[in-house]
Amino acid sequence: MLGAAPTDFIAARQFFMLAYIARRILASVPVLVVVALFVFLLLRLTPGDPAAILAGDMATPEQLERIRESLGLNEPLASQFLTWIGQLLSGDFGRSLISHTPVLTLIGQRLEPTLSLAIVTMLITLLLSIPMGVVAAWRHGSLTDNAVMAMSVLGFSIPVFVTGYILIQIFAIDLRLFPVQGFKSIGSGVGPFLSRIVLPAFTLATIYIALIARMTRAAMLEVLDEDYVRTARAKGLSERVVLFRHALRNAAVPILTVVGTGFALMISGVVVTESVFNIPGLGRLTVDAILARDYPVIQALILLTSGIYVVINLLIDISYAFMDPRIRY
Amino acid sequence: MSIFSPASAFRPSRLVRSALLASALALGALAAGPAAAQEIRAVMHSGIRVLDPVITTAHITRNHGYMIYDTLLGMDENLKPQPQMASWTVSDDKLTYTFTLRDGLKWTDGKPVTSADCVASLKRWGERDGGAQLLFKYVKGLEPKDDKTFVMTLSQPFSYAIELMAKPSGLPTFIMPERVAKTPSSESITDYTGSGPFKFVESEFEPGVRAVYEKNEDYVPRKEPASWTAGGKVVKVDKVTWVVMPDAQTAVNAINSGEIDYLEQTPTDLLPLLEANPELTVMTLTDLGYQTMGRLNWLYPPFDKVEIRRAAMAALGQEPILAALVGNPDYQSKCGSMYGCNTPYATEAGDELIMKGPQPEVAKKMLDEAGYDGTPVVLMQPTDVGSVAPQPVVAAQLLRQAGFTVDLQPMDWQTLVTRRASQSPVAQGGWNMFFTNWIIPEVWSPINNPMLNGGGKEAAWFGWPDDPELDEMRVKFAAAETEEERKTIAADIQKHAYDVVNYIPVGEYKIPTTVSKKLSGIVKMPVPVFWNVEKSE
Amino acid sequence: MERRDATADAAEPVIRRQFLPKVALSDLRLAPTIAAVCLAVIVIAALLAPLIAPYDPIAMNPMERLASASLTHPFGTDAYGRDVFSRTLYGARMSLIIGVGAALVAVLVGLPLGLLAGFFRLLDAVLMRVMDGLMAIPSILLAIAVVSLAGSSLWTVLVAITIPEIPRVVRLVRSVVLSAREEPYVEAAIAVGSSLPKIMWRHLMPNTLAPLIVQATYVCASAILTEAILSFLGAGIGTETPSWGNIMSEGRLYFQLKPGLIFWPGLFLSLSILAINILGDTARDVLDPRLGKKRDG
Amino acid sequence: MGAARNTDAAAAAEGDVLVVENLVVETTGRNPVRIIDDVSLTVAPGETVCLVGESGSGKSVTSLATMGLLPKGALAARSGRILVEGEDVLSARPSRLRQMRATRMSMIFQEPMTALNPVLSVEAQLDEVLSAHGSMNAADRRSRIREILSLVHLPDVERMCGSFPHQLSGGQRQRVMIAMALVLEPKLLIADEPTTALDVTTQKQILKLIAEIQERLGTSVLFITHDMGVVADIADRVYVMRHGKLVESGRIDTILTKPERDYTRDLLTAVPALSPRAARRATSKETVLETSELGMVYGRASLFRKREGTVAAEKVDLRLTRGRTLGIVGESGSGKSTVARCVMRLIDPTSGSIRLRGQEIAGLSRSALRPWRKRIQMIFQDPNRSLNPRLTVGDSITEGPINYGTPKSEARERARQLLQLVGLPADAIDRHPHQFSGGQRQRIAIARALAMEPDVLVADEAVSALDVSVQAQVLDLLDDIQKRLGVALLFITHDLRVAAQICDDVAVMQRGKVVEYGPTAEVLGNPQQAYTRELIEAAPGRHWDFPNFRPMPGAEAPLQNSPGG
Repeated sequence: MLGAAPTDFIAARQFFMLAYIARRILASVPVLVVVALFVFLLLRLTPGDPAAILAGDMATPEQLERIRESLGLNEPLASQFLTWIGQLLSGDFGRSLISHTPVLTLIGQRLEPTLSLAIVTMLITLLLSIPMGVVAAWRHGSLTDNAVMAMSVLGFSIPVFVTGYILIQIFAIDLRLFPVQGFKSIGSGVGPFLSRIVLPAFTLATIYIALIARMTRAAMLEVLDEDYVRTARAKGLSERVVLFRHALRNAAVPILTVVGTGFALMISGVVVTESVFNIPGLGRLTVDAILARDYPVIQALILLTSGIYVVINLLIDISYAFMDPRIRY
Repeated sequence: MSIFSPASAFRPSRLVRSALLASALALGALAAGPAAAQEIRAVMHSGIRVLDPVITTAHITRNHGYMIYDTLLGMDENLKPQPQMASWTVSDDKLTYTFTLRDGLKWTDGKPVTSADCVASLKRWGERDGGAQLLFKYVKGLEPKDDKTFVMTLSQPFSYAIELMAKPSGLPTFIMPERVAKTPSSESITDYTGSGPFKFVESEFEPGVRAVYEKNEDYVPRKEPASWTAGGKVVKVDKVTWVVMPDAQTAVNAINSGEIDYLEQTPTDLLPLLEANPELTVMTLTDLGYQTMGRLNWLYPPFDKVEIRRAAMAALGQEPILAALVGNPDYQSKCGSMYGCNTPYATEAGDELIMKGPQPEVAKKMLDEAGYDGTPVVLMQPTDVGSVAPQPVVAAQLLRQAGFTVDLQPMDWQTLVTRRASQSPVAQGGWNMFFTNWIIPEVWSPINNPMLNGGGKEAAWFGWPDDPELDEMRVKFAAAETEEERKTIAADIQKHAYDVVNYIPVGEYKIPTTVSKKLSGIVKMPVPVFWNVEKSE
Repeated sequence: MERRDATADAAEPVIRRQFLPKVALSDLRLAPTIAAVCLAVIVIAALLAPLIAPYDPIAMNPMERLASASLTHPFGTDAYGRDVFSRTLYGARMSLIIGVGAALVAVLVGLPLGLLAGFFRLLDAVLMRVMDGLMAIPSILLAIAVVSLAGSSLWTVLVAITIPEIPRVVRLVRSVVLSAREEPYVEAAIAVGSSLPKIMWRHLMPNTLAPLIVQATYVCASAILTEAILSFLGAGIGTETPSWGNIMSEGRLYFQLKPGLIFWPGLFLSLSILAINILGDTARDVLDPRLGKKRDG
Repeated sequence: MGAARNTDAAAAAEGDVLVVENLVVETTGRNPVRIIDDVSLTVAPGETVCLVGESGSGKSVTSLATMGLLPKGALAARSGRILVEGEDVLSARPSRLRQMRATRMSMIFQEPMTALNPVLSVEAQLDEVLSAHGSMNAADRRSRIREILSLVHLPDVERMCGSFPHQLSGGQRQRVMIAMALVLEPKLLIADEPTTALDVTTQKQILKLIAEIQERLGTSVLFITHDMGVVADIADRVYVMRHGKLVESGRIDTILTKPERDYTRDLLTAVPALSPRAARRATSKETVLETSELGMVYGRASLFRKREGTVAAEKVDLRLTRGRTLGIVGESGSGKSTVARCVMRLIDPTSGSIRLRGQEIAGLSRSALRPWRKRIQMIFQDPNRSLNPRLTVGDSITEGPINYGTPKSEARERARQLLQLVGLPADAIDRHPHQFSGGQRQRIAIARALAMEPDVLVADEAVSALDVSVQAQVLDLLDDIQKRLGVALLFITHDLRVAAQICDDVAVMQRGKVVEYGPTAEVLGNPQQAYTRELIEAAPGRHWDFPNFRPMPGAEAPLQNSPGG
């Protein structure tokens, strides 16, 4: 934003912004409580016995009962829930019933791969989808537009694992450009890191690109129809300035919104992509935990992803203010 | 998904974090890299989460046990018990067993291994292992005599005791420090001090993803050559990393491109992708392989009636099930012996019905005679573990052909594991039938074989046959003086088990292991172990 | 408020209609037509599966497993020796049932909730917190949890797929209601003494139909896809009820050796989703309330 | 300027800033529709030319074509030329066209709120014009921006620069637009209804500003409007358009006094006179609607946010008797619509009382209110939105009576009669609103209100959205219905001309308060309050008696667009 905004205006905005953030954080508490309760009940009211899973094939009924007792699964539900919430409030996420590892350690080990995948995916997505959407809207009805739209609808139509297999077959097996699987920490060098993350990130990005390119296009079409775009053209500005300075900034809010809600979509993709490319991330951890009825791990992970979802959407809501000075909180 | 999957998993479904470059150039460069470190990267059938090889019978945890613990006794490739940590003597009255520890045994924390450690470990083992529970009924005393010797006294002869203590699978006699072995057998241990050929690198452990083992420099192997779990466990590499790949396709691609050295379980259907690669050897680690079997629930209709159980056995057949499960004649074989073929007690006693199957017409007639009323058979089908998914699907079709009403219920393996423990009626979360697999050493004698327990609702394995006659025969077997006598009793037991349809073996199969040609000296046995293995560059 | 001439004739609507459509594919009239034909063929094939399919989709023949495509088995056979062509046909039924079912259930549950939330502030506050909570749980994890905990029948899979879609429908309906209730004709209805239920049913609900139809097509498409992903993760419908998802999932081990096992069901799946999406986009263009939008002061 | 005004359209000289020759614009696509058909016009240096027409006449398309801004893929010029300072816009390459914009021709639009980019500061939006078209350095641009902003009389220029459009008032925004259009001093300014969205007082200031700047910079102005009042005030010459064709053109005095074409005459006669209607004799003494101390405060403190509520109406006392029309006039934000909505109980007033035929209804619950609802009915501003597009006309009209227990067949019969009463065929009952024009829809809305047989009709800007000719018909209809049915009318409008024509009494509102209230002839003829006078003076074309093609009796400067003020 050019020009010196009056300081009182800025101060007022900052105050409202802080108040807003505080309000939003408060408002997310009931959301997380709903999630916590929902997940807890879902897990406990349906069949599944971590003790049987833990003990393996040869356990006798009596041995199972003893293991259940030692895992605390025989406590009444309400007291289990309160214990859990109490632990949460003191920052203790508990230990895995199966491996006995602290849940936070488990999550810590798996965080980096997933985070890397998510960030690289997001970068690829934004770099590709926004220009795609802008051009499609600009050349509305043209061959380019149709091509972009066809690609993005296609992106929605192919299951992630199929995309993954196809990319592996072409780029890793036939062309031998990348390893077929695995993950290397960025700490072990940018080259090894990128060579392993590029294919999964592209795989995951296909859906996301489809989503955001579509939204960008729709938002841009809406905005390109606005009077101020006509004004900008009437001022003799170049199309590039018209599109990116005038139109895109105004289209940013719906696009950002989809970036946020699309996060949930990405999580689904992450689970599958991590399996296909053998990335030891949070997605696999969650699926494995669910299948093993590892209650503390499932609860913590779902709460964590929900929390991240809430935070991302909060950040996005806050970022609206930087995109649009009209928005006050 | 199959952390605690049944004996085997066709689709190795665990994660890995190995991975080296794929471009040919980089491959060369990296191939040189690990040379200094001498590391074996192995993709195991499952991710390891539980580090207590006593609380669970999961194979991956047993394999972990062999890495970091030594066993009291070993068993050689001729299936003969051999001294490993200890040698033993038996008194003439067969009631007193004296064990003497060999020299040089040391915990990784530097302390020597004592007889007290062994006694505590054996006691914990006795609480969990099925065969050991039987043995411990007759154990009057188990006490250290001095630092290196301890004595086990029995109330009556149990001649199978040494075989039991030397068995390579199920719960082998892993010896832990006394303080660790004192952990109640219903709780997992948290201290991973061992005295085995490898040391567990706890800091690099990622549950479900990866486990790292370093050579235990202080381990003193026996002098004899390695043979199964007996002989010298000489470690010839610096480091072994176990990883898991959830997707079999990915694992096969990874070993094909040299990103890993060892693929414990290779889906037979994917062998064509590997056999052409000159860098790789496809082998089977043991001739014993796996037994796949179906179990019926004796508590509720329709399988509470022996006639209907027999009809079910007649309806099934080994060939179609093996074809769907394996589909490769090199790796599958029909076998009517409940103890596995190629084992000391292998016998054909009583196996006619299953070996001739499927006989839908015969089964139909038997059903009619038994007065089957159409009660649906709830057959549990795991969807997420390749090695147990196909059997119920084929079985459902065969049973239907014979006139059974079958309700094939798909579920994940862990749900099956939970549900099969339920003794409730079918309508309240119970079941009628399921399938699982065993490695042959787990079933190769009437004592080991978990199914051959007639203890009913309290003591028997899932399905809960109430069969006192069977239990009496097992006691006779354990007490039998000679090998010949045992073989006869074993055959009688099998005949009886087939008569009452204790369970239905539906064939044997082997799972190929794919190994890089850089590895040599792999010990061929039913348990994948990493001593004696060399890695060349 | 005091605004420019709002009576539109001649030029204005012409400009708008040609200038506004949001989706290019529909400009090519061809695309929706092809999509409709494709989908119709798939639906008919699904309905007539028992007549067309040469084999029982669950009849296995282990001796003939993993056969390549041939005259007897146009798409080959799977690892149980079942005919993939027949399975794909029957799979169409299951996948379409899941798609349509999810769309229907999501709309049937979401519509009344959204209407109520849009009209009653107190209820809105509570309901939306619950919906936010549901939205915050990643849908695939929720679905895996539901299926793996409650067993993998068609119904649980359907419920598992639908639950995460409901908040989206509720939000959509609610937002339409919130904006529609400001419309003067709603005020006019209040002024002539219409009761709340009548206003909701007669004046508000019809506004939600167009966006709901569009949303329903997206729910349908995404449900079909989610079923495939659930199958991939081992939490899908059992193998005795073939769906495109579980055929692909069972075939994935043979991706390199017998790509047909994934290719054929995948092709049908992608074609259907593509067609449904294109039809949804077309429906949005045709039904888009913004085509006649007014600007407020 | 005098010289310019003497130029005749026919004698368009070489030096004309804008020459449009035989312009034809059609929609693109397979079946082109002709939007502009053979239009020619000229604008001489320094001249103000008005392009007049009702909606759909093609006047805006003509102006967009001149800027080269026809929506791509929707409209295209098929033939003709548009010469700006002799250079053809239609054949110019896109890059050349971009250069010409803002340097040779500029445009300002109807709605300054949407025409300014909401996310860029005023300075940024001005700056980019300068940087796109010249090589000025940053410091020069800075000073030029401040210079032009003071030229359009914006206060506190420094603060303006850093402001965003939403922080400015409507008038300020339009000033920024003008500054932006003129910062490079183009020869031609195209103003497309630039004051339509503004209040009359603001409109007056903006018109004055345009005239002033025109004088100072010698700019030619092509002014597009539908408002004959504005035309009378500012034009040198006038072009009248209808359905894409030029109907008539000529000097302003000629057009206003001696229009040749019927359409032009109709257009002029439809403009309501500003002189108050002759007082009517009261037919009844019965008070049907009365408010006292009515007040409405919006948005009071909520749980998280404490803030002062906005006072939309305060201590409003009004009284309406049977058969009479009470007008509420005021600018936007004066609270006149709030009063209407309170009276209708569409919103709940925060204080005061509303008595409908003596019954207090301000505090009644939803159900207690029900029997009283039918006594008072409303006609909304925008007939496109006040009729549910999905219901047939019959369903809309009968909804109310059916709510109150009238059998359906009876209600439909009544609806047919009402349709005829409002001048529509009875068979309109089974059609949908979109099959009718705006004026017809407003008639349907009136029929719907009448179906309830109310005592009071509230018309909230009921004719504002209609073209003048249609507006006149609807006003006539309302008058006629009042005579026949004796219904009392509460008429909310911003347009003094309309108020003058239809109201017996008038209340002038400003910032939520009634500032002046009395018989129309007194309030408008002899205003006591400064604000009322200001409003009257701001009414465009108030010196001209359009229906009679002559200056207002007693007006001194008959045709004086007096740019200097």
